[in-house]
Amino acid sequence: MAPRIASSAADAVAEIKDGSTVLIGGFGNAGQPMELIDALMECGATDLTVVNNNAGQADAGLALLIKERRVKKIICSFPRQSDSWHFDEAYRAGEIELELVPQGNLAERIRAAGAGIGGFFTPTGYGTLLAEGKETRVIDGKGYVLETPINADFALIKALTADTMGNLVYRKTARNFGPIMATAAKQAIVQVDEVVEAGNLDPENVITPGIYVDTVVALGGNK
Amino acid sequence: MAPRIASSAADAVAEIKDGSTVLIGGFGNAGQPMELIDALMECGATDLTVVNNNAGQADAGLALLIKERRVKKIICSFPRQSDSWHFDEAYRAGEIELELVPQGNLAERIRAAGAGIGGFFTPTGYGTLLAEGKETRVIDGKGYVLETPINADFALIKALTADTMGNLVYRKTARNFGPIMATAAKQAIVQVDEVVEAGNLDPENVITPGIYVDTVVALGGNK
Amino acid sequence: MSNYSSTQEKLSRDEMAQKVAADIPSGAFVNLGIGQPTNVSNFLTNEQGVTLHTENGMLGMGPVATGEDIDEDLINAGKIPVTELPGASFFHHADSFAMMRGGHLDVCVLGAFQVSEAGDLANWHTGAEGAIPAVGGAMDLAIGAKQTWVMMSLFTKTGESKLVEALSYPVTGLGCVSRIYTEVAIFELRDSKVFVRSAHGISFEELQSKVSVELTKA
Amino acid sequence: MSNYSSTQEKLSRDEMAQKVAADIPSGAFVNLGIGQPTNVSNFLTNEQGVTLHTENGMLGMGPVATGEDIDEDLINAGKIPVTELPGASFFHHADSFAMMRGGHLDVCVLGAFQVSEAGDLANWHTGAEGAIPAVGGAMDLAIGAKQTWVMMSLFTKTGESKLVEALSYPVTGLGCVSRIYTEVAIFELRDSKVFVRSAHGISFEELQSKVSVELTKA
Repeated sequence: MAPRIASSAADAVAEIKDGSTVLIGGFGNAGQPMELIDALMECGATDLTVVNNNAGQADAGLALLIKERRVKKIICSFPRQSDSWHFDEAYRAGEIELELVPQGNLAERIRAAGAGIGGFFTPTGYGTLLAEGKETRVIDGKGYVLETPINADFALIKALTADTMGNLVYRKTARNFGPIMATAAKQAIVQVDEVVEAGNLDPENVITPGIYVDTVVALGGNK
Repeated sequence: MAPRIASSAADAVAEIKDGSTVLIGGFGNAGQPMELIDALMECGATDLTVVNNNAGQADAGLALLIKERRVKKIICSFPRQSDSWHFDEAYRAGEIELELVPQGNLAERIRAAGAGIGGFFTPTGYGTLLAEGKETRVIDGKGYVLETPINADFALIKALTADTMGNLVYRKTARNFGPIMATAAKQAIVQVDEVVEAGNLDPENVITPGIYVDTVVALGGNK
Repeated sequence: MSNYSSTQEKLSRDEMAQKVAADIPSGAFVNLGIGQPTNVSNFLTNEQGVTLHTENGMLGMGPVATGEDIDEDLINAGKIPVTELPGASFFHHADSFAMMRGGHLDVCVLGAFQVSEAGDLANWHTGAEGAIPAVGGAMDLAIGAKQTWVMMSLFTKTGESKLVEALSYPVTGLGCVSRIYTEVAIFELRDSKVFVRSAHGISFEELQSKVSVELTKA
Repeated sequence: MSNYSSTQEKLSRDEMAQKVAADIPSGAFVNLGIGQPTNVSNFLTNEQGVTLHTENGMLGMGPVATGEDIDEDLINAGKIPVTELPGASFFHHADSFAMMRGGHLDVCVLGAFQVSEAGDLANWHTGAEGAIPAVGGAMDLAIGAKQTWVMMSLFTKTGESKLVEALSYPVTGLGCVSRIYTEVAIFELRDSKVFVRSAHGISFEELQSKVSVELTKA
């Protein structure tokens, strides 16, 4: 199905309900779908499980969702930062659950969900605190941990350009988690600078095929 | 390391020794590295384990390697075709070992090798002859088979263009197994139409980053 | 209220393909297997806006290529030269089968040797002595799509039903088939029952007499 | 024949980075961790032809961006704006960590809290009461590259050696470190031994007296 072209960020996230699991793209500010996160803040959905590399920074975006206690659980690799004060406070108060995952396992678990893989043995984390309680196995003399897919209800991601079929291209290191998150969510909601007609993206250079994209909103951009 | 630019297909495959495991790209004729396969034929290496989607067709390429009994084992998804007579004969004579793998599991096992994954649970093949003797597991009510990575000594692949850093772009459905095979082999040997200076491929559109490419040979082309 | 219908004549191959095509939801992402299912593409309308996937790494596959459009780098799973439509995309084999296995395709249409009443599919291997097995993408396709539909003749050359209580041929995938299009009837498999949606050139009673599984009018 | 050498003065941070840079094989693909290891890039020469990887999806990373070159979509793992060099490529996170985990990087340089004589690395978590843990790509980097090198000061502020018999901090990766660059010595871990390649501002004997693991002159 060609994606729905939403009229605004608010319109794009309107279906996100309480209790949803939401993948949020971005690494630092690059690829962070700021307008979609703000719209998620506005729409009022709560009791969310959020998957992101970090746990919010300063007084914006994901950090505000956490400040307002809308996130019951976060799955991420790097929550603690110099400006992660809202997460730090919620965590210390026992008001947010943290599942800490090594970054590569996080990425591979998201990919596994999109690729229909039931679980995989990864060497990352073997012998560490983050493998505690997980199944492990030694294969050809090397230790591995069994990791499971991270499926989600929604993905909020940022790309550079979409065509009307939902095909996406990204920009530089803003690509990061976008392509795999689009595959792992029941509904992928994408903010882009611009939507172009199908046929205007070179099929060789499409990074996310439109099959993964459900909703697109064009927000302009200064690039 | 920037890849070695070989002077000929023969030069490109010169290091392939008896007993090697060789991944060979292509699906039908698209993406088949015909000149590299012919050079492998010429170089005399024998006792090979070959991984390809098929098991050779007609009287060319991989079929000739099989005809000459240079392939002791083939790992593939679709050996039997109307023109796979050399494979058929070798197989019926018990002179080639066949490991039959569903195509998607074949692709995922090659990817796993390149990605350092020790094994993965796939739903494909569950409850079938091709899962016999393999570990299975029911996860959330769905059956899965544990599949293992296919590591290789060499990959022979065909791309459209390489730059001097070994970055590759492909052409249409000739891409197929190339990108994953490049990641899974100790040495990836690539035939391309043309080698261009680094900087002439758009970093957004590189499909195989040069880190995976060891040897490149430019053979011209008519595209 | 019954949805069951019948016609006097058996369906031709084209009529079967037409029925399948008409049932594909608009906007769907679809994989058509090699052989008879490929014919379905001839009956898809532009208005349906269906996007075709081919396992060898493409979405947005167009019709078979002819004349100057033939390009050996642009083929379908049957290795036939095809064309690309606006909005197409190319990807590698692991990504292509991830798309399949991950449940992103809406419908996959396949041929079959046998289908069981539980929706088990056999279409890759006769199991015959001396036969060389080949599986290709059959097992991935069978279990990957949201819906797997089968097109087949209902009876073997010796008159045995291919819709069976339990497979006698080797399994391709378990419990994956939800619809079967045949020349004499269209079946829907759901709620552990086999519904007959329509019969063609055969009465429901005669159909039931020739098929060992219990049938229910849809 | 001994390769052991020594100098009168401790190494400065820049000298440590210089030593690491000089040891990186020409043409290598390298990931430099956040903090001190990042400094190594300042001492790599063009002739070395080293390609830098950043975990957030890029090969061919250039120097830190300044002025008009700053682009918020082009950052390194430390979220600092960087530049791209000719021959760069971008890829998504799963591909980036597959590159790491699959053993394709030649060298990874990391900071550390502790390294054990077996090459076990601790660098992600102090384990202190109330500390909020964060791991990022540390565990992937530690075990992914063909060689993992550590840069650290050899002693804590209270004078304890960070090169230890067994880690007291939580593990990042087991048996992964092969070299340690410190201000007073460079260590090589191989054949179940800890070799001292060079000592700086300290005698071998004094070094041994301050480090509980058994040292061998290289």
